[in-house]
Amino acid sequence: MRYSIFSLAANALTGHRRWKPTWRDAAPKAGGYDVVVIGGGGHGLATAYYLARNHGIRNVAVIEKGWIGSGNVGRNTTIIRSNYLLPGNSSFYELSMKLWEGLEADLGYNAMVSQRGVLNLFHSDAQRDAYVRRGNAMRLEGIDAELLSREDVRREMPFLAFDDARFPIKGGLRQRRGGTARHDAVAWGYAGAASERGVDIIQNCEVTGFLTDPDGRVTGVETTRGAIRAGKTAMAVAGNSSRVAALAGFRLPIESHVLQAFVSEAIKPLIDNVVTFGAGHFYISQSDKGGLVFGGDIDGYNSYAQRGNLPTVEDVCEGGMALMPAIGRVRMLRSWGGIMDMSMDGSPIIDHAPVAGLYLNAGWCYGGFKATPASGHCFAHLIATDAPAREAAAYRLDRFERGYTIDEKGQGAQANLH
Amino acid sequence: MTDFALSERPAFFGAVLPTSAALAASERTGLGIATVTARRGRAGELAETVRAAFGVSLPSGPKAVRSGGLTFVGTGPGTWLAFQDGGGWRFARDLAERLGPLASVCDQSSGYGVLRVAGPKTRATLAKGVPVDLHPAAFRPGDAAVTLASHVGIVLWQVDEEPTYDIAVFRSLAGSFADWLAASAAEFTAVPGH
Amino acid sequence: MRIDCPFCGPRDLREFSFLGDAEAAGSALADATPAADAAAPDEAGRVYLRANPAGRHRGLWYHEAGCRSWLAIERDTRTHEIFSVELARKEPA
Amino acid sequence: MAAACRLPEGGLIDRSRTLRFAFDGRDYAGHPGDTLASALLANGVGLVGRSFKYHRPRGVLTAGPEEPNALVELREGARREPNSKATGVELFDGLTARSQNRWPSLEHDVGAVNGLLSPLFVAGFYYKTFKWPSAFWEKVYEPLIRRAAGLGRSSGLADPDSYEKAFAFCDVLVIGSGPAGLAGALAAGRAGARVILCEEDFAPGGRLLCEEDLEIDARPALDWAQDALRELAALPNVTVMPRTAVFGVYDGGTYGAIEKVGDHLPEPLPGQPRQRLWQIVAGRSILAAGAFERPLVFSGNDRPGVMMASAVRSYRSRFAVVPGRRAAVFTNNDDGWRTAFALAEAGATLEAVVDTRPQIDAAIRKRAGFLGTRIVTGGRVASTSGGRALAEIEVVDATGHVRHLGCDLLAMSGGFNPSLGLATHLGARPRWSEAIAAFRPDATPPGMSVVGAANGTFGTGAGLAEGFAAGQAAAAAAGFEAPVAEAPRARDETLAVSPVWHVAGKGKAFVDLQHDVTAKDVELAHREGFRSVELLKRYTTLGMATDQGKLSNINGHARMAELLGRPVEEVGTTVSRAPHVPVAIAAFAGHARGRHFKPTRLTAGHDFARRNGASFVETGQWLRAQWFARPGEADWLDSVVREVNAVRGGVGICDVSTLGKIDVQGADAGAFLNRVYVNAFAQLPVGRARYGLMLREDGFVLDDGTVARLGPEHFVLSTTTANAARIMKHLNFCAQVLWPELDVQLASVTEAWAQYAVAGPRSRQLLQAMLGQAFDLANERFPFMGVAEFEWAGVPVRLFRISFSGELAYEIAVPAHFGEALAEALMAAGGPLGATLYGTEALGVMRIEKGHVAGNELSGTTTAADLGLGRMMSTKKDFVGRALSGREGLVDSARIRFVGFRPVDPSARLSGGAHFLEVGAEPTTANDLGYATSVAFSPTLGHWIGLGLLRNGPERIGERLRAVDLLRGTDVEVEICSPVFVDPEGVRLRD
Ligand SMILES: Cc1cc2nc3c(=O)[nH]c(=O)nc-3n(C[C@H](O)[C@H](O)[C@H](O)COP(=O)(O)OP(=O)(O)OC[C@H]3O[C@@H](n4cnc5c(N)ncnc54)[C@H](O)[C@@H]3O)c2cc1C
Ligand SMILES: NC(=O)c1ccc[n+]([C@@H]2O[C@H](COP(=O)([O-])OP(=O)(O)OC[C@H]3O[C@@H](n4cnc5c(N)ncnc54)[C@H](O)[C@@H]3O)[C@@H](O)[C@H]2O)c1
Ligand SMILES: Cc1cc2nc3c(=O)[nH]c(=O)nc-3n(C[C@H](O)[C@H](O)[C@H](O)COP(=O)(O)O)c2cc1C
Ligand SMILES: [Zn+2]
Repeated sequence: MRYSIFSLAANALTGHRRWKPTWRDAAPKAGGYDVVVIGGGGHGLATAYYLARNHGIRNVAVIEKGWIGSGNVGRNTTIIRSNYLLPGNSSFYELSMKLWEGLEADLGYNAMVSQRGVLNLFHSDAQRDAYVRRGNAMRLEGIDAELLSREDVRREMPFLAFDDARFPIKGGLRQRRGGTARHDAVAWGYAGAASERGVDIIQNCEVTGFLTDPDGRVTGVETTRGAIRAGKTAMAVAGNSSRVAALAGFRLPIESHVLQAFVSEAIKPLIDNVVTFGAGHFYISQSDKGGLVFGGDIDGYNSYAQRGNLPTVEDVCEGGMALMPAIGRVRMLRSWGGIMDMSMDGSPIIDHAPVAGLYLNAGWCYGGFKATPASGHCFAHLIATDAPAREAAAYRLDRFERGYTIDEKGQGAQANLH
Repeated sequence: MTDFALSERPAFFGAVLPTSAALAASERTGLGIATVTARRGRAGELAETVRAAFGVSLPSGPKAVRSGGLTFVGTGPGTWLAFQDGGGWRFARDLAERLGPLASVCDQSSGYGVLRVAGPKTRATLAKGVPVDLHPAAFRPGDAAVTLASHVGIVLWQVDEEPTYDIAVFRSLAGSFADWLAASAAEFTAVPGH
Repeated sequence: MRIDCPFCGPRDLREFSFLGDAEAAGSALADATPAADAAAPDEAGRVYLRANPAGRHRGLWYHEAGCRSWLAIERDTRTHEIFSVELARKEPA
Repeated sequence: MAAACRLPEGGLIDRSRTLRFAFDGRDYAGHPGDTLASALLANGVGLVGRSFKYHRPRGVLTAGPEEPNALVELREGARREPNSKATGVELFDGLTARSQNRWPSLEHDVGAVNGLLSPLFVAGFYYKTFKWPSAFWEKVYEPLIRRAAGLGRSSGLADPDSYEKAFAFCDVLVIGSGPAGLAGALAAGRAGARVILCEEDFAPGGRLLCEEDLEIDARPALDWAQDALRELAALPNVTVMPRTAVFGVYDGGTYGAIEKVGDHLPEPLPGQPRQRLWQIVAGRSILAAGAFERPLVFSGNDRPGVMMASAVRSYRSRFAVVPGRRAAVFTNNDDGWRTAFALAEAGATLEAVVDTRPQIDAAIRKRAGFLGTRIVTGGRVASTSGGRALAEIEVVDATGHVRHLGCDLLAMSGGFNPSLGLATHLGARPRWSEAIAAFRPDATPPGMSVVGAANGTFGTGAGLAEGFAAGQAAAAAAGFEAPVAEAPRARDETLAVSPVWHVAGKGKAFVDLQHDVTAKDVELAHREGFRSVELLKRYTTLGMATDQGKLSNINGHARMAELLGRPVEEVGTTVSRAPHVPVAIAAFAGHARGRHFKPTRLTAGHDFARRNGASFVETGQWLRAQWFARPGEADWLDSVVREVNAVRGGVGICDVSTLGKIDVQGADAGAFLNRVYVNAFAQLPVGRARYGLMLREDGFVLDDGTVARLGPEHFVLSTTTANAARIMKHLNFCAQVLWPELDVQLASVTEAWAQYAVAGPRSRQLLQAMLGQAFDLANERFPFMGVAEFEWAGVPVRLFRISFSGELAYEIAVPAHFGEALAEALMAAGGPLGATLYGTEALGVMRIEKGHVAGNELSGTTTAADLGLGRMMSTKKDFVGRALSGREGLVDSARIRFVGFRPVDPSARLSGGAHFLEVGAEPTTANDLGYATSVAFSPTLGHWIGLGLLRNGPERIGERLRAVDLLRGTDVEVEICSPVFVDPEGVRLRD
């Protein structure tokens, strides 16, 4: 594509005056679109991209109420992995992993996909059994997984708390192909590649209602920048799913919850993988800039404010200090929150909405960043063909009513426990 | 019948408790402790009976009321923890008999360890984990709270102005509570001059 | 966040846990013998489709590290402002 | 070069004492009252760090927490703190610091080559390149980028200091102790309100410590401040907390603050924490946090020797340091002139005052006339030169005439940004003010008022008045009537700022100094479509450095507004977030780390178990005895095998106190239990127990346990150890919310009782010997599932005839204070019978042998039918979870269901978490038939056995499958069998 070391060098010589916008900032077209995608997050942008790329549907608009990437794609802890347990999930997340692996070449944009490995630690025999079960499920799906002993973990991360720990580390399950990606760049890369294929990216445009025909079929959206007609309308609004669904007159098996995340001041490389603590709510990696990026549990009450409260901050840092006392004197630089679409079984929904003409992509909880490529891929498939993609076939909306929930954690119908 | 009696080991047995002028803690052993919960629709009669039998009015909020060696602490709507000096496990049994069908009573004589904490640095020490305002303007003798100390659940009530507090901690957590208390008091007990 | 528990008074968020929407949390247990096969048709809706508005919301909370009362709290989910806190227990007349 | 820049007198330092410190291995001296920055400057050290990207040489820019340049690694060994702001480090004797982000040395940094490559390294360059070959990103480019970035080094060692948390409550929280904050605290404190005044600095007073030309109430301002502090100290209702920065505003009037208790000492004193994290609950708050001076964006504005003008005054007045001999001032407002006058008074040579404004106030001009310096109005500093220290500036006057002036200090002032971050933590957005060319707070968090410079009120007099009024109002809101009094008086300084967002010139003009974001980067972001200030930030990293854009943001955002041709007001500014000042991660953890991460729950028999050689295992927060090793046993398996054999062949004793125990009383207790369990309890006879199963509302299994009826209206039920709190909560929910009409009272009695299992063919003998005549254990008197309460040995006893092991067994409970004595009595009575202590491991083996489900099977995704317990579900009553348990997906015949399995080759070992495949089937998800939930070596059978969940499990009994563990590389042929391996008829437990 247009970005390369050569274009960079050539531009350097001309003072970088010739760069064009990464994506076109479009205004709504009067004639409407074949497909309107609500939500300029990772999923919405990827959906538009794959509609154009895989299905040749280019008369597409992505409508974003703020600036693209202002939602969760711009505020997550960047972990990508496909270490899922249940069949409905593992095939989907592995598709995503494969798409990540080819993403830069595909988009012509360096989203800094870094397969530095994801290590889940366990602290009891029962937890080891559960991770072995998971690792085997992954291997059956053709996904890489390794079991690490306590000594293996100690060799690789000697600065973890091996002595005087409340919950001693007994080993870990590692997926080497897991890692991180530069979150914002994922949105920008998809936006650029979609825009290049003709997709209109419309920022500062909030959907406030739906246009319907007399049969109640959705025919477009009402927005802060006027009505926009659409052959098909798709929603990928993550934390705002329930609000947008309410505009269309239905409820979702989703509750919105705030998840906080944290970044430390930049330090020289200390942690070269992604680690999760199995006996507390804490996970961490280090950004290329040097900040320790970490998080833990959700605050636990439903919320649309992108911020949380102190008890959770303390809980996360307690987990951090229990696992990694070497980060004690590193300072937290910034904290923030994102609103997550916590589904009632912890797994997503990619399906027709209960309203005709409307397509639904929601319920990503705190795990939808890694899903971005597959979500866009499968959602585009559903929108284009009206049939579910094979890898996302389990993500039906009626699974709750019918009892086919996909509950990785076994917590049941309580959103904040997933 | 066996002719021996089992020996008792209180909750804080072996725990290292601060005993400085700044703050001293000691365990109140031998207490009879019981949860008392009013039966449905019998709260009024219960209050009457308690008043008649023990000369105290059951508090309807988070308060500790005392009569002689007996203290009732309000721990929830219609629920109290009762403490009887020297009452041991028999206290709950006797109380259940006295209250009959008006309340459900459970023996908790072994369920808690109760510390008496006093000294000029008591408030400053408790502030390091108790998220309740214990300032004399906000919390007075007779006030009680079911709350936390760091991560340990406690029932706390103020005994006098000194201030002296009684703190009931679930038995299994006594050691962790004592660790926290000692660490929190260390600043006042370890630094010379304090 | 501070929650003014009707029994305990104002307390810190860390003492509480949240369950979910207050209206949805009920139980449609049949008083009489249920027909063994008849799942109440709206039971799945009640359990899974929770009200999740941006704005005023009545939710159920538990004063877990306090008086162990279940509370119904009306709160703005955008600002976290709390309008009312009451015991969820409704004494039947 | 001792004290090269220190004035002979003045300043708020204690010259009677000398503090030694080292920077980059060289020794220096300073005084109490110094910061590391002031002491370095006093010693003539100008070069202190390197920037993030281009590794440009940098010096001290500011005198406060907004410092972007002078970052050092403080202390050594495990106490090393990277990125410490020299301007915020209080000097102590023996301090060591090191410059960072440079190699091999600060003077000669190889990384500076990045500066030469800077035409390539523009904002976002990495997104455009490094894509090929793809493996190179992780292997080559990314490690290079990571190493070049990152600033200081963490020690990599566990932090040796301790930390604390504390809670505080007040009517009025005052944040900042400058004139506005002091006035607020005085007004509220005099009225009698409970006041907490937090001051980030070690010395309270704010700007009053730094300005010599101010008077308050007709006295030198510093004297006034000292009196005010004395008065506050004397008020019992006021607490002044120096070294305490408020870092966050949270819901409900909750504030986070960090107190540096021991950071000014070489090490914290014994018993003292290094830092303390405060959660302050305040009825009202007064934000009086002052303002940050803004740099001017011109070429070479980052060179060591270029400093903020007000910081130059701070060094001069507070620290008696003039960090240059030949100075110049570059300003766009009146305040810069105060620095010019201060420099002249301090004896520095003033080469020029360059003011971008064509016109300046007559009074200033008049006073400036006496300075005898060059005054350039309508001019600019176009660039600087001098390598690692400022040597010369290029001044362009209003006519375009260029002059080069030699100087070693350039004081710049671009105006002031109110420090209003805390006012926006709850989501309020600030509002642009043309008058001060800066954002001011608009809406604020509930209960907060903003005063003084933080409110954009830069005059001292007006700030005092605002603070005083806010203090009175806050006290009144808390019910304290303030005595009628006048606010302290002072004159108001003028500002008359005329904003300049970018000064034309060649070369790099830095907007964000730490992150090396230049004016050109902002232009590039604009060109490439990253036009929202939030996108600008993410694309260029503007404002993302350790100073969080306190100096840079407005310059960058206003420049973007210029490029867009829109007012700054519309373009807005980025969101500011907690923590307002960076806070050590350990402080948020406090006591809860290491062994204290979570409380530890110990059973009454813990010490007894320890004395008997137990190893312990974490079960939730409990520690449980896992096995009891004896001399000569090679490993844990030896011990466990012995323990199992002892139970099956004789009698064993196991502490089961950790199981949850809930007391249920009331007229409707039976009806209540009928509704929460799938099976019926209302008709359970008194003196009997029954196994029970609970479902969640969604129809999946929640928990299991036994329910014992102690009286007509009295039950006690048990829960699994891990679920005890969850079940108590669930039952309280049922009682309080779902069925308040039932007369039922619940109490957790887990802690009240110590309970021991006594299991094995000789258990009756043991107990009978111990209990003597207190209770008759004969089978017909006390059958399987019997329950009894009686008194023995001076204590009440609860006796249950229940069995997890499948043997004849009992559980005996006494009040927990007597638990240890009970264990001893059991062992004493059991001695002649060979009684053996056993732990959770043997318990687990025996429950697997018996096919009892436990945590691994109660995984939250199994139904009663999956576990072979479907018949327990009553059809005669309704219960929680019944309705949804009938859903299609929960009764689907394809579900995996509970079975046992054993290796076909009896010497083969089984593996927990292995999956089942048909013999000969490819290992794929499609062929996956289920998995092993629990495995154990069965001493009773002499080979490994397992429990699992298998598709069509019960129908496959007798079939041969494979249990495949791809992680461990094992593939074992197994035979599917009943999950009950031992005594399937249950004869033993009924004997
Ligand atoms: C703190 C945090 C950490 C996380 N960590 C990880 C992680 O490590 N790994 C991982 O895989 N996942 C993680 N996640 C989850 C992940 O970020 C999300 O699941 C995922 O980004 C959601 O998809 P999205 O990118 O499309 O959402 P978003 O980026 O939120 O996109 C939705 C967009 O819709 C827009 N929108 C909403 N309503 C309207 C409307 N009415 N009109 C127009 N536009 C509208 C929003 O403004 C938003 O931009 C994390 C989430 C958070 C908050
Ligand atoms: N002439 C001008 O244009 C101009 C501009 C700016 C300031 N000033 C002068 O500065 C003074 C302003 O007075 P003021 O009282 O508003 O501010 P101040 O700067 O005097 O005091 C603010 C104090 O708040 C502290 N602080 C800041 N953030 C904090 C936090 N989060 N937690 C704890 N403490 C914190 C600072 O350390 C400082 O001591 C006046 O004297 C004014 O004249 C003048
Ligand atoms: C992976 C990741 C790394 C981040 N690193 C930094 C950082 O180094 N400095 C910084 O100021 N913010 C950093 N942030 C946080 C952002 O500044 C911002 O807080 C976050 O994207 C949420 O947006 P908001 O705070 O504007 O709501 C990072 C965010 C993420 C997701
Ligand atoms: Zn309460």
